[in-house]
Amino acid sequence: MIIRNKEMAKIIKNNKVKDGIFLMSIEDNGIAKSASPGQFVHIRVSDTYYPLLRRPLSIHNTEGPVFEILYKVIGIGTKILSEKKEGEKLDAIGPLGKGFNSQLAISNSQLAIIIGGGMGVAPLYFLAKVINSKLKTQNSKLKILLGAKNKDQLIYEKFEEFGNVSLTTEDGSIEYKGLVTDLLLSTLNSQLSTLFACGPIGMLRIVKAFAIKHKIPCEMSLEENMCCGIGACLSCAVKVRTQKSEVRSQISYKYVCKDGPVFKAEEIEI
Amino acid sequence: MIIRNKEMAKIIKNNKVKDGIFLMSIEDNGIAKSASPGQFVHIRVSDTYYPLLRRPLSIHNTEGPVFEILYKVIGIGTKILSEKKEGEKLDAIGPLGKGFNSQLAISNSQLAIIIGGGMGVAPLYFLAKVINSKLKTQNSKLKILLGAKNKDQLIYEKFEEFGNVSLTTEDGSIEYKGLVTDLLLSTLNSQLSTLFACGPIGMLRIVKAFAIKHKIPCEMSLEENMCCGIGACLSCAVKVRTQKSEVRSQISYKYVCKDGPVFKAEEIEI
Amino acid sequence: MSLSVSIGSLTLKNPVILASGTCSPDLQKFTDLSKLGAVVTKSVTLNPRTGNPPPRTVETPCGMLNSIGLENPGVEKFKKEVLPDYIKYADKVICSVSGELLYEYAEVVKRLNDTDISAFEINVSCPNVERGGIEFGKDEKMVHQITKSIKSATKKPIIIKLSPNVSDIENIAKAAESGGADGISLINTLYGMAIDINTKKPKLGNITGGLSGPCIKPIALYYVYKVAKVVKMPVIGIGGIMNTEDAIEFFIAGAAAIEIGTANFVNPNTGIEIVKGLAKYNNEP
Amino acid sequence: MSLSVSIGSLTLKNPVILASGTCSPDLQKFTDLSKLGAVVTKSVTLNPRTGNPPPRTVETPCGMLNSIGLENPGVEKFKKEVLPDYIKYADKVICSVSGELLYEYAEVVKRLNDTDISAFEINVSCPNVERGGIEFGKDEKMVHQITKSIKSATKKPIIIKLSPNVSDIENIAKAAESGGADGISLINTLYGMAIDINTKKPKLGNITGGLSGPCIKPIALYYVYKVAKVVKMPVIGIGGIMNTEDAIEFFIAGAAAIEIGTANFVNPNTGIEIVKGLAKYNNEP
Ligand SMILES: Cc1cc2nc3c(=O)[nH]c(=O)nc-3n(C[C@H](O)[C@H](O)[C@H](O)COP(=O)(O)OP(=O)(O)OC[C@H]3O[C@@H](n4cnc5c(N)ncnc54)[C@H](O)[C@@H]3O)c2cc1C
Ligand SMILES: Cc1cc2nc3c(=O)[nH]c(=O)nc-3n(C[C@H](O)[C@H](O)[C@H](O)COP(=O)(O)OP(=O)(O)OC[C@H]3O[C@@H](n4cnc5c(N)ncnc54)[C@H](O)[C@@H]3O)c2cc1C
Ligand SMILES: Cc1cc2nc3c(=O)[nH]c(=O)nc-3n(C[C@H](O)[C@H](O)[C@H](O)COP(=O)(O)O)c2cc1C
Ligand SMILES: Cc1cc2nc3c(=O)[nH]c(=O)nc-3n(C[C@H](O)[C@H](O)[C@H](O)COP(=O)(O)O)c2cc1C
Ligand code: FES
Ligand code: FES
Repeated sequence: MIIRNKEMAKIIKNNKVKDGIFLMSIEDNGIAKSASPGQFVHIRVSDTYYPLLRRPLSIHNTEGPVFEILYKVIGIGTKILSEKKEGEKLDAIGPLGKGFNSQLAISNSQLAIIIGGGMGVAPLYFLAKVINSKLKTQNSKLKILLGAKNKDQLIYEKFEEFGNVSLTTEDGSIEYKGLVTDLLLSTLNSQLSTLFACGPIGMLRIVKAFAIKHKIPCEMSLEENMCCGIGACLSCAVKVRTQKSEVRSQISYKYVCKDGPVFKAEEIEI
Repeated sequence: MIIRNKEMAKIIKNNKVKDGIFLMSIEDNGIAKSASPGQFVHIRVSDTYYPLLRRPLSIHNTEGPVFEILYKVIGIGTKILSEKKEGEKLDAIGPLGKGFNSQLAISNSQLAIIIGGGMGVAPLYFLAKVINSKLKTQNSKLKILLGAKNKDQLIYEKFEEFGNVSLTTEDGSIEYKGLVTDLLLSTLNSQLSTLFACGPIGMLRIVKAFAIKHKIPCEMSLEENMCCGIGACLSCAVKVRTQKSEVRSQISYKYVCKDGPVFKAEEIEI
Repeated sequence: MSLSVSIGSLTLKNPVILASGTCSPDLQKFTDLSKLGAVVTKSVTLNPRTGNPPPRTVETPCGMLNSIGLENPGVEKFKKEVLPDYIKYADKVICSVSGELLYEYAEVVKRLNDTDISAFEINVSCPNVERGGIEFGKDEKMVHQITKSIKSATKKPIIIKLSPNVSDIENIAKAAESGGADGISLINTLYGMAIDINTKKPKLGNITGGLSGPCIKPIALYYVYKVAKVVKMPVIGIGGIMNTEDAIEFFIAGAAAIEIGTANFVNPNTGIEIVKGLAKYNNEP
Repeated sequence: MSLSVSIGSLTLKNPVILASGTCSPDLQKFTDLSKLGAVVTKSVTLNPRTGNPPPRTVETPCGMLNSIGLENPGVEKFKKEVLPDYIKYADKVICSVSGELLYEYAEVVKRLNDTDISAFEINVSCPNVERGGIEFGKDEKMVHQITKSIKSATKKPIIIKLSPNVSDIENIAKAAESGGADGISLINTLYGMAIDINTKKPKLGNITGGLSGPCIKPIALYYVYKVAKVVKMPVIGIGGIMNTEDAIEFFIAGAAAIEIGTANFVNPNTGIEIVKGLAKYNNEP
């Protein structure tokens, strides 16, 4: 576990890439070197008390000692983040949480499907990159499905290096018109598939139902309001159902920051 | 009264002039044109809620549509102010309060003495400029006494254009060693004098006692914690003693933002 | 859609009111008080009060403490010298009334019956005075009794302003209602304190004060939500309202109207901006 | 000068404690818990509690609301699976105890008597549970009774943790003292709420929650000041402490020790930084 002290990471770049969406490159060898896809960093955007809490943001990519975050301006925290300049220091803790099990893509399937909706694409680039490099030596394939409201919100360009990318927009402004989950059935050409998903809760519910119906191993990254980011406050609870026997199941909670953000689709109640 | 709407004033310059002391030039025709010496502006330094309240700062000078503030970094508010850049907009209300009666310098005396300690010099440049221009056509004189802890804290350079400036520092790093009030007695060469003072409360107490002893008309600018800056909240109270008869006096409060910041020395209890 | 709202026999053209102690007629220079639903006066007492020694306010994280101490010229001088300006500028004037002894509340109200004041807000919740103020507001029997005594002293609507510094605000609100209150307003400030670590002394001249501003919004919202569930009369929400979004939170929580306090110091035009914001919000589909 | 401080028979090497519910052994990865005076565990109840539905926390101006709902595995599982890690990392472990029924408090304490826990902090002030919690803490007789029953169940020092959501905290503190408490800690969170104006629903799954963070510091300081005046036992100050300066304010107000809550989420190393800061402050002339 890497412990970041205050203001040790350095901002290398912070550019707008789409309407309200920014890409920040941050130099921090400790975080960049130990990160794996699906993990996140917990960022203090201001040294005043407003906003007070850190903001969780997925690791979008790493390149040597540098890692990237891809984020959308939602409220005050991401607004302040978007105004930071090259050269400024950043107080980031990470990498945190349990990421995707990219090994699944190889050991379990002939087809790895990555599906992302909206800002859900953020952790998926890093995942695609890792899976892609592993698959090269395998007989399996990678298929990427990305969707957003419209063209201006769809982050897909960088994914095209992996080939096999399908795009959807709700307004049809690029490729298919509709929801990204609409593509799932036609993509699924083999029972030996694995699904990796990140996106809005509505999308994840569809993906989960699909995976269970088709009995496909599926991992998905969840979001929940966080405080500590390290398992101390019990804030980021998600319901899990443990099957105690055929007829009895039990509800309890797991934590996005510590047990997740990536969970197996079948274990979570969403 | 000029009403400033949000973010209408424009920062022209914001430079460090001494250790921790900044000079900001702000373009705002309304404020600059109607300001008189001793008045202040009430500035919102951040559009978040931390810090929440406006900060009162004296008008240091005006030049056409531009006014200046001279301020020391004390806490979070002035810190944020000092980081603002040329071209940014500023939410300033003003000019507020009742300033110095510079007319006193002419109608009442042969010698106008301006005495400032520490950041108390801030409103005095504007005052000196106005008095100086009036005195040119008169037979009276202007004498300026300025003091600070040390050379690095003493703002005096611009005052020298008026001639007749004496300086003190507590550590003797420039001119006289001691308190600026030490110079009062030797400066006073005529009973027909008027005193204008601004500075720390300890200094003002000495000035007040001096003025009363020598029966000199004296005006002084006070500070008190403010919220509204316009007489609505009753926050910035200063004690005044009203002489009801030879033997009976009565305590009540006046308000720095509305009745002041400039008061007659004899009316206030400090 | 009209923004108008009624509290007893009083109808306000919109639900945006400026809170007691945070707006004086001086505000007219920076905003247009006549465009607001109403303005509440600084609390008035029977006899003049000099108020507490300075410093009287201090900033805190996302808020502020005040210990003004109900400074006011007393009801007679208020009537002659202060009230006329409020009446001149504001569409409706609600007069805030406080007292050190129980009978004083009704007495102040009686002396103001012949004025153009539209309603009374009874401040039984000031944390900054030694006698009276909040002590009355902590006890449901006392609140009931004060409300009844004032109700019998005036035909104008009366609003009881409650303190959050209590164990059981719901029963206190119900006691006001059964005593004849036409409306309830909440919250007044919370007890607070700040210390200067250099001098090792309290930052306020009065040692302790009342906390207001955005920091108390979640607390205010909670109490409004709780009280609105148990009373039938209109609830006026107060506490940390800085903009239209904050105001809407209070309406969803059950408030019929809102009062703006500390925000007036930050932006004296807040009230009008919220009136405009609400009009826009109401017209959206 | 030593920073050590005693609460009953317990001596802490410094007066900096991490507050219940805001630090778990997980924090050890980001700071060194053994350098702190003590760590208070998440509140433990007799039976397991699943806690409240998410969202469980929401940010507010200079603060946050939480409605965790005392989620914990129950005393037996706590003892076996959670406590050992606390004991391993922290110099002293104070165990926070809560209950739905009165007898549960003493029962939990009894079952933990044979552990290396150094003291108990009795949480009669949680605003996030339907039964028990704060309801016990609002009534001085109840606080007296709970304190007595726990005192007779253990030889370890007991600290009663009070709520600010009451009319008369001084008498409640005195009731704890006369019941045999060794120390008093305050404040727990304040009732609060936040509403999402888009969905028109409360932002917390549990509707209401408890407010903590810098925004409540002035309130906490007030109550510490008031309580420290009326009790002889040590007072532990809690509420919005973010740095050494904040901590010093509480010591000047009368606290013997302090607890750090929300700040742990912002900077998990806050505790150690304050220990260092206090050492420096104490050595200055
Ligand atoms: C594990 C994880 C990874 C994430 N990765 C990304 C990413 O790579 N790119 C990206 O754009 N967004 C990501 N998010 C969402 C991102 O954290 C929020 O958009 C952000 O916190 C909003 O902060 P704000 O101050 O701008 O918004 P505000 O609405 O002002 O925030 C108010 C509070 O709510 C919390 N909050 C608001 N939205 C969310 C959310 N969706 N999830 C969790 N907390 C939220 C904030 O952290 C803050 O505490 C991630 C969330 C989680 C939990
Ligand atoms: C009428 C008037 C004119 C002033 N003119 C000048 C000037 O020209 N140049 C200059 O450097 N300073 C001036 N001051 C003082 C200046 O307002 C404070 O230094 C400033 O508010 C400090 O804010 P801060 O956030 O940096 O400090 P903090 O200590 O963080 O402020 C905390 C709170 O205390 C208030 N406060 C702190 N110090 C003072 C003070 N001395 N007077 C009033 N309130 C204070 C702040 O406004 C704020 O509300 C003036 C004060 C008044 C009342
Ligand atoms: C400086 C100041 C003075 C106040 N004076 C009074 C008063 O005289 N009477 C009263 O009922 N409330 C008084 N209040 C309380 C406000 O009316 C309001 O209830 C409180 O500030 C919470 O609202 P806010 O957070 O919007 O400020 C005062 C508040 C402040 C900040
Ligand atoms: C997420 C969270 C969980 C908490 N859980 C508990 C708890 O289980 N028991 C308890 O006594 N206090 C609990 N508290 C209250 C804190 O211990 C502390 O009293 C309060 O947060 C005020 O301190 P702060 O402002 O430093 O956070 C919790 C607070 C937070 C923020
Ligand atoms: S954010 Fe604290 S446990 Fe997950
Ligand atoms: S600052 Fe409000 S009356 Fe002076």
